[in-house]
Amino acid sequence: MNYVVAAWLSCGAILVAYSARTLRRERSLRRSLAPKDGPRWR
Amino acid sequence: MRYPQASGSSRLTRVLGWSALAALALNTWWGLWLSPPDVVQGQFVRMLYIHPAVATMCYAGFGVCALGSVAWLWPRLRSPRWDRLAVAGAEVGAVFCFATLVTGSIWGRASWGVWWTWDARLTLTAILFALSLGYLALRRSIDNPHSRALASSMVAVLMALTVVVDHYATVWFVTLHQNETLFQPDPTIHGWQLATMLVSFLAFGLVFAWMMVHRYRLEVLEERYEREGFTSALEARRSEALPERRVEVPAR
Amino acid sequence: MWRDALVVAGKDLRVEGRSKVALNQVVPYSLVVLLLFGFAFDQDQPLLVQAAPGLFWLAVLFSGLLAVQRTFSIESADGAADSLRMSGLEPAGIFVGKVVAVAVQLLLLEVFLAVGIVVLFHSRLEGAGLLAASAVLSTTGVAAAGVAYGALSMGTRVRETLLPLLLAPVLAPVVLAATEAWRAALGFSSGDGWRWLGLLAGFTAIYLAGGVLSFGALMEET
Amino acid sequence: MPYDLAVRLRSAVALAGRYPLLAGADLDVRTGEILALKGANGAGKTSLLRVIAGLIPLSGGEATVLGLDPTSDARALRRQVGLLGHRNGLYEDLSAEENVRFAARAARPPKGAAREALARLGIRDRLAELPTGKLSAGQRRRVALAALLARRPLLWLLDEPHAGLDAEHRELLDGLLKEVAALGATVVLASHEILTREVLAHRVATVSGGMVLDGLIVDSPVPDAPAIDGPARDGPAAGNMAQPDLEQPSVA
Repeated sequence: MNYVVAAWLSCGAILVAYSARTLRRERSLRRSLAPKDGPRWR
Repeated sequence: MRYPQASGSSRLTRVLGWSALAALALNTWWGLWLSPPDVVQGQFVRMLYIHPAVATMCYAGFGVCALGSVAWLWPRLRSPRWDRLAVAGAEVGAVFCFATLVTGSIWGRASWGVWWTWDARLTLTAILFALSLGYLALRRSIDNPHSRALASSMVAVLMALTVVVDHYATVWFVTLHQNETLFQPDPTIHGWQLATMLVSFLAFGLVFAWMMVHRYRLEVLEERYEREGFTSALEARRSEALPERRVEVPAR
Repeated sequence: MWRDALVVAGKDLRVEGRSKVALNQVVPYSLVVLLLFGFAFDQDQPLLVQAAPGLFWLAVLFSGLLAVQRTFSIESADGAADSLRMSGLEPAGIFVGKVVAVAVQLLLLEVFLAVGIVVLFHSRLEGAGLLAASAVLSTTGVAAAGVAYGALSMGTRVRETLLPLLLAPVLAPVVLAATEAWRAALGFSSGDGWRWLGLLAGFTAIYLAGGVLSFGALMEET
Repeated sequence: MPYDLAVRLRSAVALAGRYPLLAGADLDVRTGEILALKGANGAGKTSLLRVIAGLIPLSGGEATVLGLDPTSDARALRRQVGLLGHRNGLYEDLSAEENVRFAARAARPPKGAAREALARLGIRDRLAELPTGKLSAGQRRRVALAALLARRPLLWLLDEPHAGLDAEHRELLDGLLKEVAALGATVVLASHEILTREVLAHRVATVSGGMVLDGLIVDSPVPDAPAIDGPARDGPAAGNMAQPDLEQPSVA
């Protein structure tokens, strides 16, 4: 049974890691782009 | 295209994100607890609720990449959108491909007792993964946006064709892998197992879509970041001109 | 286009003939690779004979990578790439010319390697027809894919390590098909070798056509 | 257009990745004219020549060279253009004659054209047989020039052509360029040598900060080109009074 759990966890870990990396990069890019333009971005 | 908010999650991604999580939860609940163990495989049948879905998303990713590249190469259709789609597809595809290999080898270890078997589908996925690493490495090594799009879309199309050749090569080479349990004329699974498997496809499909949207948006931001940098680089370059012979460049 | 191809092939082969890099460095390298395989299998004679075709084609793959990097390094030396772009030669002609030059060098190398496996691994070469046909086809395939991807290194400041990473997975089916064809020819496997030839032909056709269409754009400076 | 312009650039922008090689260059060169470009290293002289030759695509502005657009139909343009860069672009293992014959191959030269071009540059019999790797820098430079001459280009783009040439061959080159210009070819050369610019060139333009400060011909009938300040020196007859050279090292 632990194989099944191992598969589930590993698959989950890979997907979560990648999504976190993408979100972090996206947020950092936004922060570097956003301030210069200030509020009118809304 | 309106400016995305600074917070980074628009209505679309929020809906997609939450529904994906819900479907994953359902899939986990059904897959691990509710559905009965298989009479033959025992508990290992539960792999059925991850591996095929993840593998399908892997091929979907590379399919999107190939289509995006072909669209970008088509003179009339050419637009940065296709290139962004291609890179999103390739990267998300590569992640799912890696997940497929991991879960596949775990399943192999469980049912055949060995981490890696020379089986047609597993080998093809491994080749696909190596190709995608090459593609992504190529994209990182060219900085001119136009030539990067040009070189990578050509390489993507050539790779897609190579995958077709690989398919025949590996299938002839060894035919060990059990064929698709789901798409058989009379599916050998039914009841709970079938239902859970469908849920798994839905769940990972949503995760795939959510990732694609975010990755696509990331590409848009990177382009804007470069354009931002470009205007300041242009001014810096112009300021190098001999100070006393400064010429007002006629604004076109 | 064919005239330009002949000119480029002639130029490449003459440069190779003068500098003798292929003969003095790539051929010995491939023979050493065979020796290393020998050590890896440590005198397990029956296994070596069985594995000889596979090892042969692996050695060809590694040497092919070297030959492709060599054919593009002569272009980047002294900025010859720019004069090639300015020469007004047909890009498709340049591609075919380079493929012919690399293929000829690889075929020459394969003769040495064949002697190598007969001597080192005691394999008996029969079924010459299938052997030769699959050798020519897969060598052209390796050369076509190599030059097509190699063009990237001419256009961009791509580091040398990228080419093997890009090429190795692409050439995997060629190595597989060529090995299987040779095993069938040498009587090791029951399958009919000619089927693998069809696969090789498909692969080579894809990369020849792909290269002809894309070489012009790939060789541009980025 | 009273003047038949061989080269016409309007606010040309060219990029290497994100770095603007050209930041809005305006330039006019008449057919049959010898234009010298002066400017510090990194000002953009080489990039300007490569953009005119169609080797670097334009990212902004517009350009017409010999009536063609160097970005879209670069290949047709290159047949009529000869570019000599900092490096000679020769194959060291091939002999001088083989190099020149290969370079001129596409122009379908008459039989002895290669030998004749080499002789014109002072490379005769035994020297022509030696592999170019064995020749001296000056000799290799002359072989590269011979390769250009054999192709009979309409537009000569030379980057520091006199570098490495001794006095005797300098006059030989100047004579050749004057003769070629008289025959209707156009020559644009980048040179640090003030003497060359004053004696050989009909006109001198300054390249700085990715722009050409006095590239436009003032009386050229371009309606919207504002009057450029600073004396526009042109007309071979008018003695080129030595422009005080402000060769400060620019912030490259």
